[in-house]
Amino acid sequence: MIRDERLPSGELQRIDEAVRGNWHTGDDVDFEEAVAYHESLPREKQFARVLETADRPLLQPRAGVPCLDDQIDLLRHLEQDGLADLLPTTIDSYTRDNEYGKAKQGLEDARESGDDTLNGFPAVNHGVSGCRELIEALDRPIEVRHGTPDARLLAAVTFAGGFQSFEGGPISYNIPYTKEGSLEQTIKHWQYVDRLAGAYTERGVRINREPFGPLTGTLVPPCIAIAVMLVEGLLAATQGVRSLTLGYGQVGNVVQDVAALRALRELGEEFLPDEVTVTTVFHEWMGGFPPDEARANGVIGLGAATAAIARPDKVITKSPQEFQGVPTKEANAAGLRTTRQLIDMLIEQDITIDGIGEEQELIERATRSLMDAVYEHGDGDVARGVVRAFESGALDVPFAPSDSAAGDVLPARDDDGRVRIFAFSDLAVSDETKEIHEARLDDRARSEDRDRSFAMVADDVDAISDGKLIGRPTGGETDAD
Amino acid sequence: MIRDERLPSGELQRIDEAVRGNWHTGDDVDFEEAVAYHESLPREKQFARVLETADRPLLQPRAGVPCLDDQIDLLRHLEQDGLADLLPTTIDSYTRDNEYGKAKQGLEDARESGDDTLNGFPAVNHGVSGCRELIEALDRPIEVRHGTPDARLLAAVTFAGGFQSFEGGPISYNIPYTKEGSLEQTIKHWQYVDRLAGAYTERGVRINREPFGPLTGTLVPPCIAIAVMLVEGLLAATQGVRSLTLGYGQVGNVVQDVAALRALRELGEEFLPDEVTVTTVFHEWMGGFPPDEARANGVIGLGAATAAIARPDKVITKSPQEFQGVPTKEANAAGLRTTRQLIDMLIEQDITIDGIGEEQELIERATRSLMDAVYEHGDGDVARGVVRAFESGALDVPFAPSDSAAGDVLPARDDDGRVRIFAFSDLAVSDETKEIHEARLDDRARSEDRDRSFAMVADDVDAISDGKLIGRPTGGETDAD
Amino acid sequence: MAQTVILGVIGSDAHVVGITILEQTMEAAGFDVVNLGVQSSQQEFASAAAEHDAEAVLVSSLYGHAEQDCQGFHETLRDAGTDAVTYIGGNLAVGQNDFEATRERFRRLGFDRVFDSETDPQEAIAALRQDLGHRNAETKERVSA
Amino acid sequence: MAQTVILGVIGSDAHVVGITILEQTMEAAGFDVVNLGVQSSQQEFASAAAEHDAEAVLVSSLYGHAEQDCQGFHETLRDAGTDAVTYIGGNLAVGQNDFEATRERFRRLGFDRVFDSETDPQEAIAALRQDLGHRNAETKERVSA
Ligand code: B12
Ligand code: B12
Repeated sequence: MIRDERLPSGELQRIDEAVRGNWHTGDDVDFEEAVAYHESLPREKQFARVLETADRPLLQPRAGVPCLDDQIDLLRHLEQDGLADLLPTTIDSYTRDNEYGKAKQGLEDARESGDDTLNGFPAVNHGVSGCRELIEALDRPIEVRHGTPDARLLAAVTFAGGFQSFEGGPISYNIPYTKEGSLEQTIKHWQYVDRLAGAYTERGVRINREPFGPLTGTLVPPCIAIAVMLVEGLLAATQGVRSLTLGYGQVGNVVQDVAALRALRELGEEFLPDEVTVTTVFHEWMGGFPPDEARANGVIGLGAATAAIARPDKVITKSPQEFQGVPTKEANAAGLRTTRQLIDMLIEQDITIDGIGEEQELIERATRSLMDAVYEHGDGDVARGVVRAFESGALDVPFAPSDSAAGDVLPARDDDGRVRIFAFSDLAVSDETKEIHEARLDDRARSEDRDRSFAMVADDVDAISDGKLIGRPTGGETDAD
Repeated sequence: MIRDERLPSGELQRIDEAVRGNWHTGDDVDFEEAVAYHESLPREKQFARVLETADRPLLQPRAGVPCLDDQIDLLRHLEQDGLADLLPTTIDSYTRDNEYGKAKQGLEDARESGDDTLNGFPAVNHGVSGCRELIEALDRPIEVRHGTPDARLLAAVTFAGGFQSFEGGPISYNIPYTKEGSLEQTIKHWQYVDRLAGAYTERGVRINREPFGPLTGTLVPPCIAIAVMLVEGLLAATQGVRSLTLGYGQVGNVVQDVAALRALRELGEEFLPDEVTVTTVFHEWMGGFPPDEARANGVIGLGAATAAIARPDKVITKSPQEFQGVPTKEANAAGLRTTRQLIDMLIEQDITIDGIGEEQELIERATRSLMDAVYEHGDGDVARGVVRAFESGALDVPFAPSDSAAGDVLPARDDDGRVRIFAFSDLAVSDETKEIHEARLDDRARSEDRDRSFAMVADDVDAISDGKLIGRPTGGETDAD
Repeated sequence: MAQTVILGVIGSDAHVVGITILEQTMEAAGFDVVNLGVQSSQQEFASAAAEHDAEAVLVSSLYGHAEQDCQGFHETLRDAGTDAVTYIGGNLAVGQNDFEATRERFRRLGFDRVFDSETDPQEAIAALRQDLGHRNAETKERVSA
Repeated sequence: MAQTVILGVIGSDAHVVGITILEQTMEAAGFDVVNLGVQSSQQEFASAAAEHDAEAVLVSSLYGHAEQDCQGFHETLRDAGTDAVTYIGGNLAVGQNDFEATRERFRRLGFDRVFDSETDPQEAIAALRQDLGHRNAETKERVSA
């Protein structure tokens, strides 16, 4: 069974060759030549350096379109009109499924019709030289953002193509993103990705890796998100990754969000080896958005305000068109500027909110329980432990579409809007933690004069898109007919 | 000289007749008939009742166009698409100058050309029946918002026309709005307006009065704004006003804004007679806006977040087009919805920020000094006192265009972004207060490595429109050439 | 007897929250729901519909590739011998499209009804009641004829 | 000798912050500024320009009535016997207008330059330097001719 051990270099090479054979653009990957290419890049394009030396939260949007020229235009717009500090390249869904043939078809259709027939940039199809053209055309560092369970070829091509940051991880890009992929298998695949990043790192090219913190984006309790971040961070560190950005998706309660980001940073520092530089990224609300740009700006505003108080190293912004579909470049830049204005107006203010310490304490305690369970399930090995913990339900993610997770844990907001756990199922947290969560949810049930039930969960899922934080039953409407 | 005494009823009648003779629509004003008309209005249009019984901050935009039909369409849009709780009718500048002839011309031009040749609704020209048509066409209560130093005819016509709320006051609609009007004269004019409101109130028609808190909208130190609110509140109460909404314009520092709103409410309760119901209104940032709708949404977002924490009774919203000119109705509604989303997401959260008590204490102390000075200057009479305090500079407003104010006080932000007083001139605050302000500004000067100077003031005036709260010197740019 | 409805997310789309809510609401409304989950193929929809003799097939798609994923969908259903009513809903096109055009495209692909992502689950239930009631009535007519 | 500039807000407009900043910046740049303040009439501008033999008259308007307020402005100046360069700036139309059209309108009213509300005071100073330098040169030519 899988172990959290560094891939031996022979093994790396063997996989490397096999993977590169999956699509013809893999042939152009040459590690030595790629290291030299990275060395030729100017300092402003060194992702890890730019991020780790920043003295304020850097802003980064999401963005990807099929054709290279369009992607250059799009990113240039976000750089110039959005003043993005860091740029993204979001990969299309076919590439995420390793369906390079379908992606090729989509790309050809896009080139002919001018329509965006793919929901992202098929980097493998564009190959090493296409990626480099992109890197060279822009002034800021660019990250690969995707959702690919088996991202080996994507990593090989994009690292050789000059990208120095790569989102995802074996859990965070499996559990929320796919139904059938086995967790053990994805960990193996990501050991390769991380080892490859480690190999570059050893040659002085620090590839930044960013586990995807928001998971399903839908009311994920902070302890679960942070535990997954720690596990993925540990797995990556084992493979030689030295620049790690741990992520967290806004839940919308300011105290809980600030507490969670602090817990993430502190536990990250504590759990990860000293030689790893840990940074944090805060994602503006990742759940369902209101179907109205004005209201969406309110959601974005709350995210920005939270970021200004919590001061993560990086913020991933949303656009006011999030609800509708992939945003226009103007809307994407607008989301950046709204966020920028709010952060810049707030960041110099000393805002100390009560109760963050207690909430952080609560989050850390539950996270430690989950981490203990992972280690126990793996007899001290975090790779084996995480697979088994997901199998047993000791670790679980709400709304997980994956067969590898029980998906039995259900979250709901308490009376203050903090995300609590409504159904624990087999989640490995202490009875004390459970009692606290239950007590808070009981408070809410009382103040709404209804029982704790799935209706609360469903109401909370819709709440923000309906204009509120907490899904309270509304006087007039009823769900019954 | 002027005294803070209730106008005798004979005097009220005498002025009333004189005022109504100023423009022919005054002839249609009949107090008894008007009281009956107000009594016929449904409960949802009773402004004071709706505001005073609300259990959450009510939202109100600003809006006024010349023609009646257009004004109805505009307000209906703000009611339906903006979900405004309270509606406004903003009056044009000619009416504010009592130039009803010019307003008539503008209105005729507007009707012919379809262009908005006036910057607001000329309510006097529309007359009692025009106002009533407006009141009847909408579902929410509507307030007259203007900026008229001599608003006697406007009040007579609009009260008879069914409006139950009237913004402004003798100081707040003089000092920021006009150059030559004498303060004594405006107080006399507003004694009439307030007495008329009082006369309706005695007949069971509670007219809500709202002194204009933001004054010049530009870095007004809270103690000054609050002192003016208390003075205007006292003057109105003397004339029989029983529903008073005291205002305050956001300065952008969350702690200071929350502290100021609390100080406003508490001092309001303390200074005003028990029979007056005091409510508060928070104005989203009233100074220069960024020339970019996305950034403007950030400014609006910060205002909304502050409102959710401070919980005033009412919030006056801005639109993302504030910089450019009078907003389209869509942009106006968008500002409402962005604000609504943010407030509704935050309002149920328990957010207690450190240091609000101390800041409130500081504001209250300075406000009390100013009020003491007013009473002293008037030998116990607030009307006389305020005129003389402005004459001597004991009371002053920064950037006041009026000859009645010294306009020598200059504000600047401290290192945390709170508005402090940079030049006190003759402002009647204690040495202790001065030392605190100076010390805070010295901290900022030190951290910017420059002297306290007018450059700081100028930089702060532009800061928010340039994307920051504090006007720090920027490395690259210099003001010298 | 409760009416059986097949529900799933087509293609390689993994957005599961919408169908989770739909499943719960439809079950509460008395339907038998067979939830195929995310990333379901055309064949899986067709087999399930045939196997359960389903009266409706509800396809969800959020990620923007619905049109490609649904090419030939109704043939696949027909080949499996099912003539269930078909609905599709979610975020059906990449980008900021005009929904009416999108609706038209999916109608032409053979879907009986097309829903946008603002759809309340209750609307889908109301539509099902109408469409399935109608089919039952038709069946009865045919029987009595 | 420092060049004299008349500055003020026209009509019944009371927006004072812009001219306060303009005044300070122009004085720092070495101009003699006569600030008429807000709510200044055409006649006040004209008299001040004549009295101070001003080389430029800078009109500010924020509140949206500039066009009405400036009808006949240049005649009033001429009648007072001044041929100063005239600038106008601020928020020159009610509502969300296209600035190019607005600029054209005020050019036609006779203003030498028209500035929008995004104008940095330094731009106005640069323009003054150019225009007044030029006029001085012209004057010299006329004298030497
Ligand atoms: C949460 C979320 C995610 C989560 C999903 C977690 C999970 N496994 O479920 C994560 C972060 C993993 C994710 C990933 C991706 N996402 Co996503 N995601 C969202 C988001 C924010 C909310 C979706 C949601 O859960 N809504 C709440 C539920 C209750 O509503 P719903 O899904 O709309 O369903 C309701 C209705 O639509 C309707 N309905 C739905 N289906 C059907 C079917 C029928 C028959 C009927 C009658 C009704 C109906 O009823 C449902 C219940 O009320 C949306 C944007 C938004 N809407 O705000 C983007 C969005 C759907 N995602 C998008 C994209 C592109 C992706 C990615 C491809 C790439 C990316 N940007 O990361 C990947 C795809 C991965 C994959 N293989 O599928 C795009 C789709 C673009 C488009 N169509 O043009 C969106 C619109 C975001 C955007 N603006 O770019 N996403
Ligand atoms: C603060 C403010 C107020 C304060 C003014 C206090 C005072 N006495 O100064 C108060 C609250 C009292 C007020 C009142 C009104 N206001 Co006002 N106000 C503003 C606001 C928010 C900022 C203006 C400001 O001070 N900016 C900061 C300074 C530094 O910039 P500036 O004034 O633009 O000046 C710079 C440039 O424009 C340029 N410039 C200006 N003039 C000139 C001239 C020349 C020759 C040159 C070269 C350059 C130049 O250089 C300046 C320095 O950098 C603006 C909207 C905005 N811009 O964000 C609205 C705005 C100007 N106001 C507006 C209106 C309508 C009014 C009112 C009529 C009604 C109302 N809505 O309340 C009244 C008018 C009262 C009156 N009689 O004048 C509208 C004008 C609409 C239009 N033109 O289409 C605006 C645009 C708001 C809006 N979107 O509706 N206002």
